[in-house]
Parts: sequence; C-alpha cells; structure tokens
Amino acid sequence: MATLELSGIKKSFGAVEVIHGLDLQVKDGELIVFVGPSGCGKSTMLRMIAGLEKVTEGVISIGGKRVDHLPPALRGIAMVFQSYALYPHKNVRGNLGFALKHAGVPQSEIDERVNTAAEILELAPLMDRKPRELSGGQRQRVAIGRAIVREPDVFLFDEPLSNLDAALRVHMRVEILKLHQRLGSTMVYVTHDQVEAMTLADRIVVFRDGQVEQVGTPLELYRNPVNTFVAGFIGSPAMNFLRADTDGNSVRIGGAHLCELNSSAGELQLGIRPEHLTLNEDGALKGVVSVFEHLGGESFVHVELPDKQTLVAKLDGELSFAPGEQCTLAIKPSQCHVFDMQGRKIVPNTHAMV
Amino acid sequence: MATLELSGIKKSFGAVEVIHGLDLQVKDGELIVFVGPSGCGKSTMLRMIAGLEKVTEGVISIGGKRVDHLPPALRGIAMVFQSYALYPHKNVRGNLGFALKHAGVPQSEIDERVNTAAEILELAPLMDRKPRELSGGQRQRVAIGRAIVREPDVFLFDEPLSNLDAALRVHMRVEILKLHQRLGSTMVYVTHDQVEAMTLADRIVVFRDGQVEQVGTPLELYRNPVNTFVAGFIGSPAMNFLRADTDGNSVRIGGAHLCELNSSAGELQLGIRPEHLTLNEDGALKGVVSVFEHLGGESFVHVELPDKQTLVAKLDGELSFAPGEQCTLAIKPSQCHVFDMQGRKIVPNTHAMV
Amino acid sequence: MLVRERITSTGIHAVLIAYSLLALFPLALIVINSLKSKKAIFRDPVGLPVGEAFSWKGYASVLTNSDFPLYFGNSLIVTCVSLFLILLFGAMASHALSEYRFPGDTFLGLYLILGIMVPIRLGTVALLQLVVDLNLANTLTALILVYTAQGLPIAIFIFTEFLKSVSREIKDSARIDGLSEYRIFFEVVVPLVRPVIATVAVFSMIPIWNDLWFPLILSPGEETRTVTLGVQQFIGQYTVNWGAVLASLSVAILPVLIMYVIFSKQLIRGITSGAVKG
Amino acid sequence: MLVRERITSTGIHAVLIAYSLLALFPLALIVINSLKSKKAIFRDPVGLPVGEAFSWKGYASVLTNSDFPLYFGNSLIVTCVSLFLILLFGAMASHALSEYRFPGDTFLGLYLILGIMVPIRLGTVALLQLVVDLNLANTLTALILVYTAQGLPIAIFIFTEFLKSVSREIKDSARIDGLSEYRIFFEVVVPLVRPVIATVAVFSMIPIWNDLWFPLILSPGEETRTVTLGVQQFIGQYTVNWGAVLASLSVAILPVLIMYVIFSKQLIRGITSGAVKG
Repeated sequence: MATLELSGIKKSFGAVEVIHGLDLQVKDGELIVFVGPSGCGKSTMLRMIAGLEKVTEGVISIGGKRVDHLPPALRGIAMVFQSYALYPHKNVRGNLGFALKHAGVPQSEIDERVNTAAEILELAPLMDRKPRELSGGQRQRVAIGRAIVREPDVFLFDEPLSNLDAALRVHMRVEILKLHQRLGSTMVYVTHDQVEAMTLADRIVVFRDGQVEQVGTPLELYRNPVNTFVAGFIGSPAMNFLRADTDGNSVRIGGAHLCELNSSAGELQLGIRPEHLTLNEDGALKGVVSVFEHLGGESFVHVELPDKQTLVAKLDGELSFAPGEQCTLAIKPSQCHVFDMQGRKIVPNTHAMV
Repeated sequence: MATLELSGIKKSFGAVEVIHGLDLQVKDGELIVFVGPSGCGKSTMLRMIAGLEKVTEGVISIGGKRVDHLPPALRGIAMVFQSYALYPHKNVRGNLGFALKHAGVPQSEIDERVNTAAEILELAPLMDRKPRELSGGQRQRVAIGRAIVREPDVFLFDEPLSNLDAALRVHMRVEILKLHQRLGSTMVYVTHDQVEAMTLADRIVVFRDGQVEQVGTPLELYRNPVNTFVAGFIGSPAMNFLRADTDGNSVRIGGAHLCELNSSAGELQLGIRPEHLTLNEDGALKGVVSVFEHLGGESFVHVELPDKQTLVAKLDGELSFAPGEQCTLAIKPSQCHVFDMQGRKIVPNTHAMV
Repeated sequence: MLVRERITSTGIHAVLIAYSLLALFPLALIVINSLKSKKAIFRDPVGLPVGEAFSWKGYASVLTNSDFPLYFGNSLIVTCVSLFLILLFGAMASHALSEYRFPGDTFLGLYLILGIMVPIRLGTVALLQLVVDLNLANTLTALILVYTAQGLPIAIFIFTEFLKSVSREIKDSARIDGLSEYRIFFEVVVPLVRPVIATVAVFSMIPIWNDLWFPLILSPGEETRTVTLGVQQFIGQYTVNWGAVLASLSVAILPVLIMYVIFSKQLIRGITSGAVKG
Repeated sequence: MLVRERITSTGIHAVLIAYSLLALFPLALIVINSLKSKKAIFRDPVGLPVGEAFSWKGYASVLTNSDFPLYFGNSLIVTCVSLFLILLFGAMASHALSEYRFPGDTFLGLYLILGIMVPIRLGTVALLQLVVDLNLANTLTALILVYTAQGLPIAIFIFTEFLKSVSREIKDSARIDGLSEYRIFFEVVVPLVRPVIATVAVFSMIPIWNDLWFPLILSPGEETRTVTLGVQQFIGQYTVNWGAVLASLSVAILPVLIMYVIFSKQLIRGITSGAVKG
C-alpha cells in the first residue's frame, strides 16, 4: 500500500531510446493499467519499476522513497509474470514460501502468510502439488499467491492472462478485480488487450512508441480520446475514421452535410464509434452493405459509402443484411469525434443535429 | 468448387481414440467452421481431410470422389497454416508459384495464375520480397495466395489468424469473408475463437472431445443450443447457468418464481444470456453487485443472488454500479434456455411471463 | 497417457539392456581375454577363460609389476577435476552469455565457441613451452588445464543452446525474490538443465580419459602417468604383453561404467527430451 | 537496428581477425620452425627462419624422401568421405526421428545417440576382427566406416536438437504441394539448417583428420597411411627429424584452413544464432 511516482523516466538500449521521458503519479490503492500495442515500451516500463531493467534517466519513488538504485528485492514490489514463472521443482507451498524463507522470515510467520494467501485464492487443496500438475489457471493463481505472501507495497502484473484461453481469461480477470477490491493495494497491470484495460483499470495509461498518449479513467478515454490512436485503440469494434471536409461551418462527408462545426475550413477526420450508429432512413450516411457479420446478440454491418470509404456499425442481433443491400445510418453529432489530419482532437464549439 | 463428404470418420493415436465417428456433408461453395476448445479434435479432422494424417476408419470424398487413400497433392485441396509456413529462402513470387512449378504447369500459366492471385490479395508490390521482410498480415496474405493459385476444390484454413494481433485479426477476418464471397469456393476453417466462427461461417460444427456436439448456422447455435456446452461456448460474455428447480409447473430460482414449464418435477439448469437481462425494478432476479466492468459502449454487471449463485448481465454503457449495490434484473421467459442436470436442452411446452 | 508412459519406460529399459549387451560385447571380449594366457588369446580370441586357457597373469603383472593403481588414480584425478571445471565454467559462461547483455557479449560468445574449429593439438609446441615456463611440466595440473581448455568450447556451445530455452521470467522472478546472481544460477538454472549437464559430462569425459597425446607430451614422468599411457609399457617394441594390456584396459573401463550408472537417469531424460517429440 | 547489425558485423570480423592471430600463433610457430634447420629449431624456437637458420631440408625430406602426397591424399579421402556420410546419414536419421512416428521411434532415437557414451575405441579388438573378416584390413574403406560410426552419435544428437525447431507446418505445406519426402528433406529442411550442418561438419572433421589410433590398427600399410601416421616415420626411437615433422604438420594444417574458409560464413551464423539473443 503506497504511492508510486515516476518522473522523467527515459530508457535507451544502446543508441535507441525506447522510453522518451515519462511522468506518472499512481495514488495509494489505485489499479493502473499500461496498455498499448507490442513494442510500445509498456513492459519495459514495468520492468524498470520492478528493477529488472536499469533506468537510463529519471526517478522512481515508491511510498515517497526513491528506489531506482535499489535491487528488486528491496523495492517493496511483487511481480506476476505471463508465463507464471513458478519454480518447477518446488511444490505449491514451496513456491509460495520461497521468497520469505530466503528473506529469513520465521517459519511460523511464513506458514501463516502462506495459509492466508492460499485461503484467499482457494489454493489449499493444491498445496503439495508440483506446478506441472496444475492447470494454467491454477498456476496463475499460485503466481498471484506468491506475490500476495510478500505483502508488497506495489503489485506488478505483466500480461498475466495472455497464456490462458478465452473463457479462463474472463474468469481470472474478474478474480483479479475482486482481489484488488479485497486487498486495496496499489497495482500496475500491463496488457495489450483493451478489454482488460477497460474493465480492470482505475486509470489507464496508453503507450505508443515509448510515449504516453493519454492517461485517464476508462470512460474518459472512451469518451474523450485526445487523438486517433487512443480513439482507435479503445473500444471494440474499433472506431471508424472518415475523411471529411468543412467550410468552417458545415462538416461534409462525400458532399453530404453531417453536422455543424465552428473551425477553420479544410480537411479533417471524423471518428464515429460503431455502437453510436443507428439504422435510420433519414440518416446522413447512405451506402451499400459489403459484409454482414452476425454474432448472435449483436451484428456488425460493413457499409461502403459512395466515395468508397467504409464504416462499421454495431447493430441489433435480430437484423439481417445481404451484401449489396442499401443501408442508411444516422449518428448524433454529439457522438462524433473530430480530429485534424494529424490525428489530434479538435473540440468543436457548437453542435447541431443533421 | 466441390462438395466434401465425411462419413464415419474415426481416428486413433495408438490406443487412444480422438475422433469417435464423424459424419458431415459440406455443400458446394459453403464455408464451414470447425470450432471447439484446444484438444477437441478439430485440427486433427482438418489434417485428415488434407491427407496429413491417416484416417483410422471412414470415408472422405471430395466432389463425389473418394480421396482418403490419396496423397495430399492429389486431393484437390489447398491449406493455409497458422504459422503461414512460407518457404523462407524463396521470395513471394517463388512461394506463390512453387506448387505449380513442381506440378509441371507451363510457365506462362504459372505467371498468369500467380498474377491473378497477387491482384486479388494486393500483393503486387511485394512480389520480390523474402518472407522475413513481410509483416504478419502480409505473410498470411501470401499464404492465402499460395492456396488460391492452386485453384483447389476445397480450401482448408488451420487457425490462420491466431498469430496476428487483435486489430489485424479483425481486418483479415473481413478479408477472408470477402474472398469467400468473391471465389465462392468450398472452405473448411478451423478456429478456437467463437467470434471468428460466428462471423465467418455458413455453418458451424462444434467439437468437444472428438465428438460433434452440434452442427448449424451461427444463429441456430446461438438461439437453439442443444446442450450447455454449445450454449456456453457460443456468445460473449458466456451464457449464465443457474441451478433452478421445478414442481412440474413453475421454475424457481432460490425460491423465487421465474417462469412456467410443463415437465417432470426436479432440478434443472437455466441458461440466460447476459445480453437478454434487463434492469427492471419488478424483475425476478434480485441480488447484490459484486463486480462492475465498464467497456465504454457497454458494461458487465456481476450480480450475486441471495443463494450465492452469480450471474453476469450485459447492460448499457451509460450505467454505473458500485460493488455492494442492490440490483434487480428481469428476463423474458422466451429467452430462457432450460437444460436438465446433464446439460441437455429441455424444450418447454408453455411459457408465461413472470 | 499413464499407460503409454509405462510402456515407454519398459521399452527404454529393454532397449538399454539390449544395447548394453551389444555395446558391452567388445568390452566383455577384453575382460574375457584379460583372464586368459597369451597363447589362449591368439588361439581362440572368443573362447572363455576356462581350463588351461585361464590365467591371472595379466592382472598379476598389472597389479604387482607396475604402478597401475597410481596411474589409475592419476587418470581419475585428471578426468574428474577437468570434468568439474568444464561443467562449472562451461555452464556459468553459457549462463552469462545467454542472460546478461554487456559490451562485446557477441564477440565473447564467438570467441569462446570458435575453439571447436581449431584443435588444441595444433598448439602442442606452444603449450609445451608454456607448461615448461610455468614449471608445470610433469604435473597433473598441466593436463587438467589443457583438458579444461579443450573441453570448454563444445560444452559452451551445447550449454548455450539449452540455456536459451530456460525461461527468462523465472530468473527475473528469483531476482525479485532477492536471490543473488550466483544463487539464481545454482538454485534455479542448474536444476532445470541437469539432463544437459549429464550429457555434456559423459561426452566430455571420454576423450579426456582416453587421451594419449598430452600425457605423453606434457607429463610422461613416472609419477604422473595416466592409465592409457601406463598401458603402453606393456606394448614393447617387439613383444606385447597382451594379457597385461587387456587386464589394464579392463580396469580402465570401470570409471566409464560408473559414470554411466551415475548419469544414466539424467542422460536418458536429456536424450529422450531431445530425440523424441514432446 | 541496421546500425546495430553493421556494428555487430564489423565487430565479428574484428574478433575473428584477433582470434585468428592468437589461434594461428602456434601454427605460425610450426610453419616458421619447419623452415629452419634442426639446430636453429632448438637454439631459438621463436626465431625467424633467416640467414643460416633457414633450411628447406624439412620440406625436402617430406616431399621427396617420403610418400607424403600419398598420405595426404589418403587423409583427404578418408576425412571427406566420412564427413559426407556423417552429415548425410546424421541429418537424415535426425529428420526421420523428429518427423515420423513409427513403432520403436523412441528406442531407435536412444539407440542412435547412446553411442556418445561408449567410446568406439573400446571395441577396437572386435572391430579389428570384423575388418579382417570382411577383408577390409589395410583399406581406406575400413577407416571410413569406423569414422562414420564414431561421428554419427553426436551428429545425430545435435541435428535432432535443431531439427526439432524446424516448423512442422512448413513440411506439411510442402507435402500438400506434392513434394516427395526426400525432396522435402533436401529442398526444405536442409536449407533451413545449413548453419548447423556447417557446425557439425567442422567439429566432426577435426578428430578424424587428427586420429592416430585407427590408422595404426586398421590400415598401417604403406599404401593406406594417413598424414598423422606418416609423420610418425620421422619420429624415430632415438632421433627425431624435427624439420620434417614440422614441415608435414604445416602441410597437414592446410585442409583445416580450407574448411574454415568454406564453412566460416555458415558457421558464424550458426554460432551467433546459438550464442546471442535474437
């Protein structure tokens, strides 16, 4: 239970800088998720917090104490790895107690802490098994238990659910959320999966190419993405981006008036979430269905507009379209996101219905 | 372009039978998806169709001609692999033309067919590159192109999108769907991802432990799953299963009357899809929120009922719940799925609103 | 799967016994002939040492007329110490190469392995000079140093290949648990690659035990002779004491068999995990 | 990353040159001394062959007084043919073991590799008998067969380890393209493991080229002597023609250098991919 502060963190491998100056305050008890595509630096940042990579420049503090010069064991952190990283020749009890035994904690206290963790994670029946006798989900629970017994100030999770299958991933995601509710610890969680980020995070940090693109609560990122990268990364199916132009008043797509906007004239990009599009005969977006995907409870309609741009709409699962059919979609102007051609958000002054 | 018939297929590895007698007719031009958890035998079945595994018992026919004794090259099939399986020391053109060159097709025809495939898949600018110089999506397009040039009767896909990242997976899924619309070929597609299955398939074959659980269109499986396995596998988030009991007339959960059903009295399982639950003060399902997950456009509420059973409801993204809050949910009886304790579907005679 | 495992295990033992019989036939021939008189050896090389053919003379001349126990001890010391050093330095160097990044790691890795290509015997003249300069001529130390240098490149080559497959995360996890780098190596990495260590041990041992060249050149003295060199004394210019040669060969086979027993379990695990699909 | 690659490449060449100088020093010593008179060799072993120290006598005696070219040819034939057979059979056997399932595949894999543990020299007596029975005594064929048998186990061990890493799907893909199993091996698998083949080639070659034991026992005849055996004739019981010994050693180093040039590119690729993190 402690705050975590990163200030001016830079990291280079040889001549290549992979983190370009990162500042972040994590509050006590907060669950922060680092999210981004692979190679964006999120795992490197986590490994620097853990002390597994050296910081090239900048300061890391945990609970107000500077730690970036300390070895991992003295930083008050515990880490859960993607591949579980259990010691294969030790049983579950041995795995759980290993760090404490090594730190010289008395046996009675080790037993107590191990048993508490085992109870929280329902590991009691597995205590004498070796890791190879456990399923993937059980192994990950042991890995989390190993972090819990250390009673760390900060929990670090490095894509802990990536090796699990879809159903188990959903289940363990809820388990981690419950664990956070129960322990109230500060946690940093790295993932490339925006669904995990949205559901787990108190705040999300979106990484791209070693840079932080945006920090905010899941709903802030969903409702007010600062650029097209964040807008496209958060939400599923991904946001549609349409080339549009404006004369300073009216935003037009392929010549059709869509909404009003007070800005300088020119080209811009319009971001529309698939779930905000509705079927409406009077809508401004008329086109031809190119692909229709049915998921049972919902369906995705891919519509090709007259100017060859395509967009995806998320509609009711009861509908059905054949490729080639006509389709007219409407969008509330308040739900349009307007970006300039460099992808930065433009905050429109006024909105008006079509 | 041909039909594919499997009759009485069995497969054993040593003493272990992994496919227990499988019958299936694939119509000309149909896109069939084999879906199931890992180890269910779906990939083994595909490899038997390709001729990469011997059939222990049964008959495989393509276009009315028995092929199970033929080597892979003579079966009129082409296969796209998960790891792309491109020849690393040949460039894209060499990879595309290799099978034809080996089969002794004249060079002019090879060039024509390679160029056609390259045009369909927009590979023309990449023709002189080696596979290691291509991105994952480009490699998979080359792998698909290599299948197209062979002009097979049946296309086989073995989890072709598993190695791609989430965004690219969605994109390539649509590409494959368009390719099927364009070529109209018979295709067999193996995946463990129910979203791919739902969106791509004309018909889905659900495998479990070497047995076919159900065959049908995506909507048939979604609306009328024959057992809890299929019901739980198709749809996301997964269907809720609640223990209930009936006196022959009224179905009750934890004592509360939910709907009416004419059957013998006893215990049963009630399947409720998260997207069919609605917030309703008068609903029959009263409980306490244990976890609330926000995804932006929608949200998942985990509700714990008084008898400790939990269920998940998929609700509007505008809502917000705190853990511990009261929550009352309603369900239309017509959207309840009733299963016996062995997981088999019971078709109720009458329904009545709560 | 349990049934299959039991079948495999039985099968492995069956093949091991069959193989042992086959592989041990020449050894048996040596042992049998070592118990025969010289005449009997040449009259009927595959005959059993019974009746008048039987003779202890070979063993008698080995154990009494010569310093055989001394030679045997020398061989044992040289082989065990060299092997220990090869395994220790080889595994640690490979661990360092696969685990740490430092300036010149690529070059160092290349440098350590390139020795495979250049046989150390080509440097004999320079080595002899060096050994003499260091006052190590006619010592076992000289042999141990040379054999360690000779065995290291291929040991490092094979260790590096396998250590790459040890999960990086498990080492990081140990680091977070507060283990020192040495304890990570000995307590986490070594237990994971034990079969590989056994494999490297066995095939590093044989050339050392059997070598004739370096004992002849670096330590031919009476006190430091190894078994293989010692046996030579029974091979005269014109007459060969075959009984004694075969008797000493019989005794010299012992450590190979002991090593076999010690390492066989690990070795089989290593070989099957290498040769057979998981 | 391109910059890093260039740095690595330059660095590798730098280290190779440095290493070569170091490794070649003893060789250079041999070559230098081979050009000196016997007196000069012992008076000043590291001196250059200038002035009165210079002498062609060693080479003269090697090239004229002896059948050196014959011996050299014999060594070359034995080494090349054995190497070819080891690589061909080793790679094919490993491919079969890693690719096909058949009854007894585990046992066969074990059987083929277990030879690492039992030195073939222990079977010398039985081998000699076999060779005589087959009328192969004093032929190069006997040597080739023995060396092939000696080199196969470790070749198979290493090949199997690497062939496991060849994607199964690429072989299946070739099968669907209609390639025969042999063409799959030669056209798909072999190009993928070329660096491994080079590595195995280099470290299988050295012990064959340098072996003294089997040429002495199986084919000591004048016509079938190898270089290493041939050199022995200059080492008399009481006097050694050092100039000739060193001259023949100099010539004998040649093929090692040639192999080095042929395989170095592949070998370095193999070693770096093994020793250095991707």
